[in-house]
Amino acid sequence: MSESPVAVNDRLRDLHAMWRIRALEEKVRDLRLEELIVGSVHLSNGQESIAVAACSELRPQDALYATYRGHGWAVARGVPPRNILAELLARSTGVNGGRGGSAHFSAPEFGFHGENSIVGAGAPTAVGAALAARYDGSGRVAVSVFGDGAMNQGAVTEAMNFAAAFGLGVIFICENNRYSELTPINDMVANPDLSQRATALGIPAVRVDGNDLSQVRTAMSLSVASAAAGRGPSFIEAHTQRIVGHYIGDAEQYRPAGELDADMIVEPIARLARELETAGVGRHAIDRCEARARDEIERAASQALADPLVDPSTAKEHLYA
Amino acid sequence: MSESPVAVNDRLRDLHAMWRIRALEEKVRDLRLEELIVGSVHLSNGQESIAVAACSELRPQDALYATYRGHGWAVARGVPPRNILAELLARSTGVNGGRGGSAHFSAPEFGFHGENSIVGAGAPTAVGAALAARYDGSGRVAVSVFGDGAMNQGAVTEAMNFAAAFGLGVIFICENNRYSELTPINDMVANPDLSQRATALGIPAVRVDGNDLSQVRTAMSLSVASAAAGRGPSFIEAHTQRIVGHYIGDAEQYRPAGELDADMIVEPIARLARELETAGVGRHAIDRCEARARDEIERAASQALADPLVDPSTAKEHLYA
Amino acid sequence: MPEAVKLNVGGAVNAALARCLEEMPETILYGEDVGKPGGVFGISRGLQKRFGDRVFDTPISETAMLGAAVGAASFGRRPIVEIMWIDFSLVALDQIVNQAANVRYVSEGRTTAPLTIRTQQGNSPGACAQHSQNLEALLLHIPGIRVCMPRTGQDAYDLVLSAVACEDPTVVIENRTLYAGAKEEVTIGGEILPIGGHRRRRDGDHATVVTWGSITTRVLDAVDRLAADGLTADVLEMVWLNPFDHSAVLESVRRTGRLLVVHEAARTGGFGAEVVARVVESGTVLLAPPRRLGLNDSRIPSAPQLAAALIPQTEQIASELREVIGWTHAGDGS
Amino acid sequence: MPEAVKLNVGGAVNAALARCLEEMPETILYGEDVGKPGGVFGISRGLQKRFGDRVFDTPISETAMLGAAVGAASFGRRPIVEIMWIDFSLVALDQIVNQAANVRYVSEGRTTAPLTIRTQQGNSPGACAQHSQNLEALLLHIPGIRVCMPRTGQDAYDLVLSAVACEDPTVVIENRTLYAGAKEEVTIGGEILPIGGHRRRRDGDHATVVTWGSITTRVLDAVDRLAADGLTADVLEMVWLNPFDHSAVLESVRRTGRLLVVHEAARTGGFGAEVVARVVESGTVLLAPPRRLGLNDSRIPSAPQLAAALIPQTEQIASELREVIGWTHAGDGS
Ligand SMILES: Cc1ncc(C[n+]2csc(CCOP(=O)(O)OP(=O)(O)O)c2C)c(N)n1
Ligand SMILES: Cc1ncc(C[n+]2csc(CCOP(=O)(O)OP(=O)(O)O)c2C)c(N)n1
Ligand SMILES: [Mg+2]
Ligand SMILES: [Mg+2]
Repeated sequence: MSESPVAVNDRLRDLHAMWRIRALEEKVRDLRLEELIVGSVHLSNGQESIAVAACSELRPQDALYATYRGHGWAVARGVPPRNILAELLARSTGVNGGRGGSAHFSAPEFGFHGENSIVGAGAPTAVGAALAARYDGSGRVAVSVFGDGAMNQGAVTEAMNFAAAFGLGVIFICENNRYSELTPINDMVANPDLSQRATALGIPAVRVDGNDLSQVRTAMSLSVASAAAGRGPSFIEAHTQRIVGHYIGDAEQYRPAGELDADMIVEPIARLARELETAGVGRHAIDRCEARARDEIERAASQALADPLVDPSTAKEHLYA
Repeated sequence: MSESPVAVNDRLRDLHAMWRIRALEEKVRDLRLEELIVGSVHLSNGQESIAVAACSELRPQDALYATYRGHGWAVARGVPPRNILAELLARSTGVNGGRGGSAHFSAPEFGFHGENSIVGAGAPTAVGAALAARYDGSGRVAVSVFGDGAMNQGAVTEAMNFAAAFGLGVIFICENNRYSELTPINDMVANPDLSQRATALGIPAVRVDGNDLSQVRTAMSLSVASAAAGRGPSFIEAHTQRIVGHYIGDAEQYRPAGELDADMIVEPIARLARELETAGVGRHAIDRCEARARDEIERAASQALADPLVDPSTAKEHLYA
Repeated sequence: MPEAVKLNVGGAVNAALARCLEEMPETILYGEDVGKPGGVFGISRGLQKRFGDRVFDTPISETAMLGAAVGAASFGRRPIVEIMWIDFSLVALDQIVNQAANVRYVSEGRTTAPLTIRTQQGNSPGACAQHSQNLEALLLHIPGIRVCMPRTGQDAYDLVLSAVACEDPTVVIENRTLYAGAKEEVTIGGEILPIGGHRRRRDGDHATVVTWGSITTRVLDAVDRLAADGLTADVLEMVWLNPFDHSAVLESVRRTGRLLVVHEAARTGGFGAEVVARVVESGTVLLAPPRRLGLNDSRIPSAPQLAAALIPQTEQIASELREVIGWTHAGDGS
Repeated sequence: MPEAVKLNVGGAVNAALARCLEEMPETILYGEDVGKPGGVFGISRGLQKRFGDRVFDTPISETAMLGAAVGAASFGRRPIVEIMWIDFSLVALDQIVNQAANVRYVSEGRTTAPLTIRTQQGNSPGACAQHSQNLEALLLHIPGIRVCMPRTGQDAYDLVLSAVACEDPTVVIENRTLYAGAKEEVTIGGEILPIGGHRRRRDGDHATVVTWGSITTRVLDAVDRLAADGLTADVLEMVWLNPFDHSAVLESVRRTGRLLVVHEAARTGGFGAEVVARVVESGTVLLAPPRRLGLNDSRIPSAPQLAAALIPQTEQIASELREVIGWTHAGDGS
């Protein structure tokens, strides 16, 4: 066993953190198939490493903005699974009492400032969180997460330029999972290196293997330090893969033969488990990461399912101050 | 005299072409100050070389889309000054019978597909003209003209990417006159090289001295050839200066001391006149370019002023087919 | 030659699009996931295979998509653009309002924009606030844009064809909850109708109910419930919202003397207000105050039971209709 | 302590902004050309000098500007964003409707967006179609957004303050033709009023005229003309459009029995329809059918005489009012 016990423990912690997301997403899928959850849900299976690694570099005062594919980011930010599941299950214990739902919930008390179901629209909002930091002395860093496809939405360019022009502390994370819904990103751009768009705006940009936790961490830690020190925005293009459909029921006919099989080998949970095994970590310790995560999520789901449904008589509340 | 007579004649023709624009703009300013023209007008004084050089490379089937600062582009495209002035003067002989006005007129019969008063909004439309060419066998090249400030409007990035992804024959011309209204572009971007944004999208891009007709021509001729041959879009960032206010009445307090004086030396009409003189061309020939242009514009203005005002009873026409 | 086939609403739209592409060589069809995958709702399935590069996918760039439609339309194409959700049109409304709606008028008819935007709207259980709005009223306040809203398979087929054939920019607002419904008999291949008109879904004496969109189904259920009590109502489904058949509404209200307008869109500032205003402006004497039902002026929550508390349900429509019919102007001599 | 000063409307807005920046340290003010140049209409002149980097210029990126306001507002700032023309808001309406309007509701009150958008709208002679629209009705159909429309210097001052102090996202719609008008006495430094309410500009017996925005001036001229014939009308200027003081309208109409609504926005689908609908829904008995005047459902041409033929002018308002007053329900026994 070549690695130090500390390093191994850290990596087991990462594996567990990723499993918490995976277990939650699988539970969401089950609940959706049982129609206990209704409506569209977008799972992040296969992309967990980016959320886990990125959030491990964030401080409590930092503000993260995700997309509709945001369950994993919420978990990584520390939002309790019970309250996430309750939200999807329309329970009063949901993080937003059922108003947000799977695709548009938030939990600002955990630095999770919300999913967004308009592609690209969260980027300008994140810029605003960083703009506020210019005045409030919080040292807050804002993180805007979006997909490859969102790069083609004007809002994202506007947000990046706004942050660049004013040197605002925003980290733009592009989760490049190769697809925008059912369409390959490479068919929708002439230059597949999306990070160059940030560079052209004067934003330091890197491309990393999103399945490699340490690459994401390094990029994040530099970006957070830079933003917190007032040196402005950064851009991280993290290559990844979603190993489930865009939505539940997606027939995934757009995938070339063999792609998913290859993805299943490199996806971050399989990869880290394999790496740990190679490093001599016992199967039991590895499996326990999954088991603990599944247990926790099972309990969270039971609790959420036992929680009261939101009360329709409150439907008009919170529209105005 | 080192230049061939042919070359000299071509350059005198350019000078005359630029003077036609300048004379029109100055007439517009006079009519505006007399309140014969009402409302906001945006003049292109100092930027004439780009329109003249670019349009000299276009064919009749090509489609040009300008901004509110579009009088010069219309003239360069061959729209008769009388009908332009009549449009601004709300005459029935105006290119759009007074409906368009200074900031939003078009004359498609001359390949001038319109000004646009929403910053950046003409770029997607130009893309559509090129998209149509994919099916109609016209070989049409579309030209989208916009300012430096427009680069920060999401529509422009979306349009450029759309054209790049599909290899559409659009030439994006960014007239970088250093200001967006009253604000220096360099205060609003982190990277002043705007052309890099196009490069990042996979679009071949050049930066040229817009005051140099031959630089603009060369860039245009390559771009037109490339677009017409189905090799996709190009981007030309042409550096220029507006030697008048953004609008009439603009106090221009944003200009650093001495800037305008320096601009008056490099602006394309003064520059070309000086070059011709240096090349040994007589003052008379040079002056005649201006005189002929002013004569033509005076006549056009008299005609337009004598033309009937648009008839208010037609106000409801042309809303629907 | 017309032919009756069994289609659900999604299939009917697909058939209409296929016919447009077949018979109007100038049509092109595009949108996010519209080409190769055949659309997230499967509406354009098979069309790229059949019509090649006239059917294609686009980047997630609604502004570019719509602007390109304006430009292509002015050069003889007849673009049919899918905006996946009407909520997303708000990132690009400029291209609809300031560009498409303007070109014909501002150019004195020299440039035209015969384009069709197909989109869909409305709440479905669990949908989030950004995927639930009914925004037709925004477009109906914009001179220069035609708007229609099919609900049945037949209308879905007919209206898409009329919209595409129409020389004005036209927005067809569909509803995703209807696409995969039961197959009904749809006559395809018939004459392409001009735009405009309404559908009279019920004949009655005691009130006029004006409605549009998927909520019409609830309205019909509500009206049918009242029939048990001998109360009947005209139900006019306004499949075309611009042009709007105000005269059909007037003609009915003149007879029944009572009016209820039902839409899923927010009540305040909704197009129901226009319907009511036109009727009362006409001087038509009403036997009871007119009423409107719509979303109870709120954002739309994801939890289905919350959304259901805000959007008119069958029972609420029925009781509102009962009240309209039961009401008599106090102190009104007529 | 309140103080009376002489200001034109532009000056009044400037004074209000200065007071916001002075008294509410969490305010920030930005927009295109707003900082160093002091705004294209000079409204923010001197403020950057005085308040430093809390007042700044932005790129031409309305989506980024508005989104940044949503984000900054949720972190304790109180952004005041200038959108130069309301027409330009259409490139970024998503940020107003899908983002700003949603956050409080969707987050169950955990995230709020106390931001103010200052913009201006309307036609001015020679303005093009893309710089002339009156779009308040679009916002008034969106639950979650407050909207007001000042006309006088005093209201310009007061409403900006109320909007900025308000915890909801609020749009203040000004009118550029009013900024540089004559100076009037404006009381500054007084109490900041809560949002809502109307202004009764005339008292009369024969009709109620409801109006808002710069066209109110024409309405007042029209009403004053009729006074020569002994015809008088209540004129209610609805400076707040959301919340809208429907009860004030009702109270007046109950007394006068006649209603005319005048706005510069397009008639069809305009908010005038809502005003009319609310009145008739209330069961108030009218002596004549209500009427609405607005832009005659058109794009807006640049030629001033064409625009004038489409937008209500004083004479037209006067004659419409005469007709409302002169009309009696034929066959109506009351
Ligand atoms: C403005 C807008 N346009 C379209 C959509 C529909 N839509 C939802 S997700 C999606 C694909 C986004 O792809 P990407 O940015 O790569 O993110 P991913 O889903 O792969 O995480 C699209 C087109 C939307 N929600 N908003
Ligand atoms: C979407 C939009 N935002 C703002 C404006 C107001 N505006 C008109 S011109 C202009 C500056 C444009 O600068 P640039 O693109 O450099 O062009 P230039 O005027 O220098 O030719 C602005 C902000 C507008 N017309 N449209
Ligand atoms: Mg993706
Ligand atoms: Mg410029």
